[in-house]
Amino acid sequence: MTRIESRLHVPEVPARPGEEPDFSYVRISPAGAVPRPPIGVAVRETVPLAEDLIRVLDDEGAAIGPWDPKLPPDTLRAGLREMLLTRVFDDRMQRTQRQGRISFYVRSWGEEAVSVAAAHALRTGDMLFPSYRNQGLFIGRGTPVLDLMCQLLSNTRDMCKGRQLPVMYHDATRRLFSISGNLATQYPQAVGWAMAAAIKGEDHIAAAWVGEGSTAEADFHHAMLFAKVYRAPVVLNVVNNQWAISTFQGYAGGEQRSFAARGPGLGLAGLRVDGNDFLAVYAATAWAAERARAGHGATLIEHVTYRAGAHSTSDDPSRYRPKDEFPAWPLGDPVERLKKHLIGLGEWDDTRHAALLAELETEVAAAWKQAMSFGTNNDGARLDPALMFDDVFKVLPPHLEAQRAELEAELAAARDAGAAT
Amino acid sequence: MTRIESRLHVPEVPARPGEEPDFSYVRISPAGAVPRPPIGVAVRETVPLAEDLIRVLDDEGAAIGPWDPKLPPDTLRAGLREMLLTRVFDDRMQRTQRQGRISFYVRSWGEEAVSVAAAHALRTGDMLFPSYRNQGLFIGRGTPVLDLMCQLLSNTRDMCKGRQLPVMYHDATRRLFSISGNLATQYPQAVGWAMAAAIKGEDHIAAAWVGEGSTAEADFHHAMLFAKVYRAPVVLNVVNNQWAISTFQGYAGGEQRSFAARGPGLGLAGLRVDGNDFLAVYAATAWAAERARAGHGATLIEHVTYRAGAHSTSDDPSRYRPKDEFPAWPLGDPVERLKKHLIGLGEWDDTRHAALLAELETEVAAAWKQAMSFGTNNDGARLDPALMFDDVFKVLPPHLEAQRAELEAELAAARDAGAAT
Amino acid sequence: MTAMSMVQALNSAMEVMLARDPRVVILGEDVGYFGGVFRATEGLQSRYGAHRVIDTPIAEGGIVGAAIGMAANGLRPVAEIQFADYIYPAYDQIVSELARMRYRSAAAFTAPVTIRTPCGGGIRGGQTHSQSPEGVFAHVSGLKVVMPSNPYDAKGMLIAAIEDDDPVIFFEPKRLYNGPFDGDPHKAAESWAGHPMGDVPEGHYTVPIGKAAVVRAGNAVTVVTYGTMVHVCLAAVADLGLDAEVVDVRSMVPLDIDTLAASVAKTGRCLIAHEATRFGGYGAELSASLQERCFWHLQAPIQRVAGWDTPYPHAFEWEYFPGRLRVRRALEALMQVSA
Amino acid sequence: MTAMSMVQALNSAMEVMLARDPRVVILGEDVGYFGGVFRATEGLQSRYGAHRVIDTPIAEGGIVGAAIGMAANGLRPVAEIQFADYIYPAYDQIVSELARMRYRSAAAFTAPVTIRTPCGGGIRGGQTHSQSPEGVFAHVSGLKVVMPSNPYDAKGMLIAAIEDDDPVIFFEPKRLYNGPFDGDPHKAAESWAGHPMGDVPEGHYTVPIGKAAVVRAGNAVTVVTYGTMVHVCLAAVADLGLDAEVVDVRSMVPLDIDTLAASVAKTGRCLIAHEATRFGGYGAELSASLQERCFWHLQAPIQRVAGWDTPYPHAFEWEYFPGRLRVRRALEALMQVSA
Ligand SMILES: Cc1ncc(C[n+]2csc(CCOP(=O)(O)OP(=O)(O)O)c2C)c(N)n1
Ligand SMILES: Cc1ncc(C[n+]2csc(CCOP(=O)(O)OP(=O)(O)O)c2C)c(N)n1
Ligand SMILES: [Mg+2]
Ligand SMILES: [Mg+2]
Repeated sequence: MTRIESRLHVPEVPARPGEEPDFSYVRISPAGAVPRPPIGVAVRETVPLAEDLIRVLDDEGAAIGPWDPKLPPDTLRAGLREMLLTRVFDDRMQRTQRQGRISFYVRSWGEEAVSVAAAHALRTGDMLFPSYRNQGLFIGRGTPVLDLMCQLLSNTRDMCKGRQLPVMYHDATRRLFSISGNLATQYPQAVGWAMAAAIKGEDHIAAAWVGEGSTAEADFHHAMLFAKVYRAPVVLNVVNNQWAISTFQGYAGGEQRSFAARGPGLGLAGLRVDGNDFLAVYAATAWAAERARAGHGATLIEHVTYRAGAHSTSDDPSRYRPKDEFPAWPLGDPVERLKKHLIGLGEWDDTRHAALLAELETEVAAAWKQAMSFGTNNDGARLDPALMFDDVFKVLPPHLEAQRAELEAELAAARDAGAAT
Repeated sequence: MTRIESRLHVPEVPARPGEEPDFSYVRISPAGAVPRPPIGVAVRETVPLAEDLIRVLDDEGAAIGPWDPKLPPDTLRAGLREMLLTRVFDDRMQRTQRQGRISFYVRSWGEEAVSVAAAHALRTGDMLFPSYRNQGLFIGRGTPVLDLMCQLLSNTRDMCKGRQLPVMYHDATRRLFSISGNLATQYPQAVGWAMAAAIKGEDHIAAAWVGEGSTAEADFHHAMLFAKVYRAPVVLNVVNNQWAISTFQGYAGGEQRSFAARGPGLGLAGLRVDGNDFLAVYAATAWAAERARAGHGATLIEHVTYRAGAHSTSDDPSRYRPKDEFPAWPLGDPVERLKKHLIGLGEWDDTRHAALLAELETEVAAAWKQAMSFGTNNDGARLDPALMFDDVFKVLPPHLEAQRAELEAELAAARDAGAAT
Repeated sequence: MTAMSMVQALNSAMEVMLARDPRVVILGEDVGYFGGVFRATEGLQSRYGAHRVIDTPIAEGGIVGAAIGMAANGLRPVAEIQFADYIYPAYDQIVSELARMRYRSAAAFTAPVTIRTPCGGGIRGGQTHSQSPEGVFAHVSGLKVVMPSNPYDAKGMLIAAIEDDDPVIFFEPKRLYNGPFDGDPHKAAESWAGHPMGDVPEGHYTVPIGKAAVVRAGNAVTVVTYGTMVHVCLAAVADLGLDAEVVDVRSMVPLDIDTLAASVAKTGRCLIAHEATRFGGYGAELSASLQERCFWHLQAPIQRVAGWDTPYPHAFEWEYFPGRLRVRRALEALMQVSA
Repeated sequence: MTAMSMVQALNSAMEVMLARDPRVVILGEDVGYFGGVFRATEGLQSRYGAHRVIDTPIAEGGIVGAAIGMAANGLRPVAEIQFADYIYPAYDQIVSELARMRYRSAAAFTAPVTIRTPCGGGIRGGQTHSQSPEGVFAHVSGLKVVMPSNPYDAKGMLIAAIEDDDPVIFFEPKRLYNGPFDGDPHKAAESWAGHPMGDVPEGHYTVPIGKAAVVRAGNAVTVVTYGTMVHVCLAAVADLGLDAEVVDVRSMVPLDIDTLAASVAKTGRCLIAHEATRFGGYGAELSASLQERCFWHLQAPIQRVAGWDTPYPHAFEWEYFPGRLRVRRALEALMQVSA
């Protein structure tokens, strides 16, 4: 064993398997404590907002302070429903993956508010550039879970025609951009989309999401910079769920520095938000969207949250972090917090909640059954493999035509031989 | 002509050809006004230092305030000599390019202090990663101008064996890294070098330079981030000379935001320095170097200066900015300012200055004559073209051996035919 | 028809498209007020405004990333990468995103971006201003890759590229910007004026992407080439007085293999010439494809002439460049072989 | 000798080198505490410390940039890029810097970096976890590019790569990590245990870079291949009962063309097989080079079998993958041709 005398600093991970969860590093402001400046405020003035934590819901579930968006109960109930639907959908899809029905899945457990609240705070004309953990944006915008399931199954109704890994959805009609497997690439694309909106004189804005780990990529920097230079109407979201697969947020530069602070550092407004507080996420997103739409430029919003589950179905977090950290997470569960708030308002109760849950489970189960009827990757109806040659280009060029013919001959031979290898 | 209704913000350039120079956008602090914190200060405390402008020399040439490095007169005279040598060398090489002796040249006119002062402030064991406009680092570390000239000529004594464009020097013995034609690539390399020093337990540090325009590249972001995460012992310098070829610094994100502010934004110390003030550059570099060496991490230093000449011999700045902006540049000429300071100290006078200038001109002329005696790219002795195959790999693999033989046959045929095309 | 240099022809193509189609925007380093380091966008910003001819930060990855987003929002961005040697920071956005946007979204989103970039040597640019990286794009499914060799094609192909609904990587052999170049660096520089392909219509026209051009008919041997090497090969063929057919590939992807194969089937001999390094270069694909198609017609092995497998060295530019002599020697050797 | 999977063999190679040479450091995403998403670095951090087995930010360009600097400062970095599909953000640092550091500085500075990265399909990874981008590296002068096909070679070649004074791009066909794969996804997964190449020495040894391996001797036809396709081709040859010679290229650069050409000259027929897309792929170079060398021996055109020229589609993985049937059909066609 060759250890050498090293002076290299290595970020500290708060707790490893077998140790007690330790979230003392998370800087938390009391609910209602952070001021809400006007949307046209100078970037410099947002420096404290990028360090403190914008929170609306207090421990009792009351909404307090200047960031309270004062949403009507119907909107709150819709948000609760969509967060819960996201969770029910996630749980179900996770199980189907375990059963081998789909090849891969990514849950957003514990982070539902980040997506669902944003979907409500943005306008339908605004273009969203999600990461793979923003299924809540699709659900919040009304993409049927059936459509998502068909994509997961790569079946005959798959919006991606079988070409993408599960969860790499898109929904052009609802203005949700195609998700990429390559981290952070959507970030400068969102800025370009927003620049185009400005060039065309439209007042749609763009919004994009990346995980805190992905902020290390070049695309994060390019997006921030182009947004700054052209004052692009875009909202740039960093979902700081503390982990990037096995790597703690300190390895993305989070030690003693918020991610939101990079906004003002480069000349964008910055907000650090309690990502498990539906109202805070809504309010911060609405503020940033209004700011962008009014021509004051982009905002970098850090959503502080926690990845309650595994990174994906290929991951086992018990190898690198204590089991059951989530209950110790100081910002709680976004679903429970909004539920408590609604109950406090007298707009909700446990019975209705149980009924909603049951209804959503039925809805998801029914959708799943229907999705399976369009085929799975293992059995049932299948997309024509020759589809694999479409959309490489708009028009099939001769070499792909030839290859498609070759494939068809090969498949015919396989059918003849009775084996496709 | 199709103009469209656009809401896109486009950075404003202060003055275009035919207009009056306008440097009102440059925020300038009085000399001596900025405090000098201890080297171990928290990153947050450097936020104002990244916005204000660290200056030591006042308008009368006196050194004032906490950043005065109190250098002995010999050091100041050495600095003056090297800045002047850099300028004389630059002017001469520019002329030789005009005469067709070399294919390309880049002057550092007006920015000499940035490099020369840093060369003095860093230790000889520290590794420097220059950009193509840091010839002052080579001169400050004692690389003979003869060596630089031989590189410019791609002649038989060329350190690069004819492979690099002029000005892409290196000097391994003096710890000056190989200059790249690709902007900013040296930045993460410097951080890696510094990480290695830390891993090995050595106390050498690294320092790197890029232009403000180059901060847009991914490598800038990667370097800052890796430096932050591992607290790498490195000094990262941004030379803000206001221009990147034809593009004003606003297009690199400089509108209403310093480049130094990106340091604290990401978690590095940041300093904004009068780049034409030899003493300020020295002091800031020494502070950052000490900070790095003591294990407190990296610093981003922005050197505010002005590119007095063309971008390179391929450029004509009169197409995009007013002629003669340099006299209007509020931070003056680094050579004149240090000269005035030395004269004020009673350590220098105009006669000695004139003599020094004459001496340097003779030295450069003599070196040039000698350099030419080793061949030029047009005539005289030449490197063996077969050298082009060396160093692609350490050992020549068979396919390159075969190609070398082919080239040799081709050259023989050309000699036979009397023409090499 | 007007006499135009290749730079002027490219400028004219962009001007025509800016005027015709409000969706067209130009972006890149120094392309706006200054008009580009090679002057390809000269005058366009003053005529079409700083919102359609946009100076950008020095971030090739950002330029392409933003262009993809613009295209997804209905614009037709024409991005300039100042030198092909500097396209690599954008490689991920090009390969992972631009090339596959239509595919991965089953055409729900597309990115009709044109990326213009000057390539090739011969201007004393050394290893970082001389590269020909077409090979590392031609291998990527989903990109069209083209390289014109003269002003007429340059304008027509650039308009076709901008109008194309797929992304196009548009390589411009910079040594040809101001005149044809037959490989002799010692001669006075030629101009496009007077060259038949330097006669260019002022208005809109296209040269279709996906079509090679037989630039010289012949029967003894086929020379398959593109870019600057078209002119070098024509000169070498003339030097030798050879009855060669010279084919300008023009479009690397899609490749007009039929035209190439027909010629090789006819002549029975084939030399492939490009400036890029040889190993694993685009010439390898040409050789492999033609061999597959024309094997039974070949009277000699297909040969390649290319840049050596080294970086492009500043001092040895003309020993590196696959010049007339190298082409001549290869042709002579090829003609001597008898089946 | 111990039975090792390919992942274990790679782990063992790194362990051997960490123990032998204090200059060796490992860096990459999730490689440290966790031991890598494919477990290739498992246990190394706990044994050699967090300063030698380093978790990094998710920035492939930063990883390679930093590794170059470390190498310039005397270390021997082994960087892991989590999937070859994610190597493109590092393309500029690899192509412009790593490949040319020795050259441009006339050996004053060198960058002996090894970049390990899992490539290839067959694990239901879709278009972003299945790519084989060796072709876009093999074309770049100054890089060594290798791909082992079994545990023994993997360990020996990885040690050779780390000890090499030049940069090496080390592709690992991830479908082979845990067992050989003959192209039949419906069979139960095989293990390396019992396979002759799964028998691996515990200690230090090298398999030299630049040498191909004849993995099956024969006289009727030469199959030139590498990576996962070695096993698929062996199975296809066995299916057909063909007297084929199968050559595992192993080292794309430098290429052991002599071994390949000797085989093709002997058999007179050649099939090239790889998983990467066909157009402009590494197979084109193999075809072109072998045709140049062996033209007079060829009894039929050299043929290529490869991935189709599309992204790697999730749902059609096995229709995309150049499986046993595709290889068999190509071999049958090739054997039917008579000169
Ligand atoms: C360019 C690139 N590099 C690496 C990966 C592999 N990868 C997939 S997800 C992931 C972690 C991302 O973490 P974070 O950004 O924090 O998002 P989260 O998963 O926490 O939502 C990594 C490294 C990738 N998909 N793309
Ligand atoms: C990756 C890359 N992109 C573009 C260029 C072309 N280029 C050379 S210098 C330059 C301007 C750099 O400006 P700045 O960083 O401010 O440095 P300065 O010239 O002012 O010292 C550009 C765009 C390059 N060399 N490398
Ligand atoms: Mg995360
Ligand atoms: Mg500059």
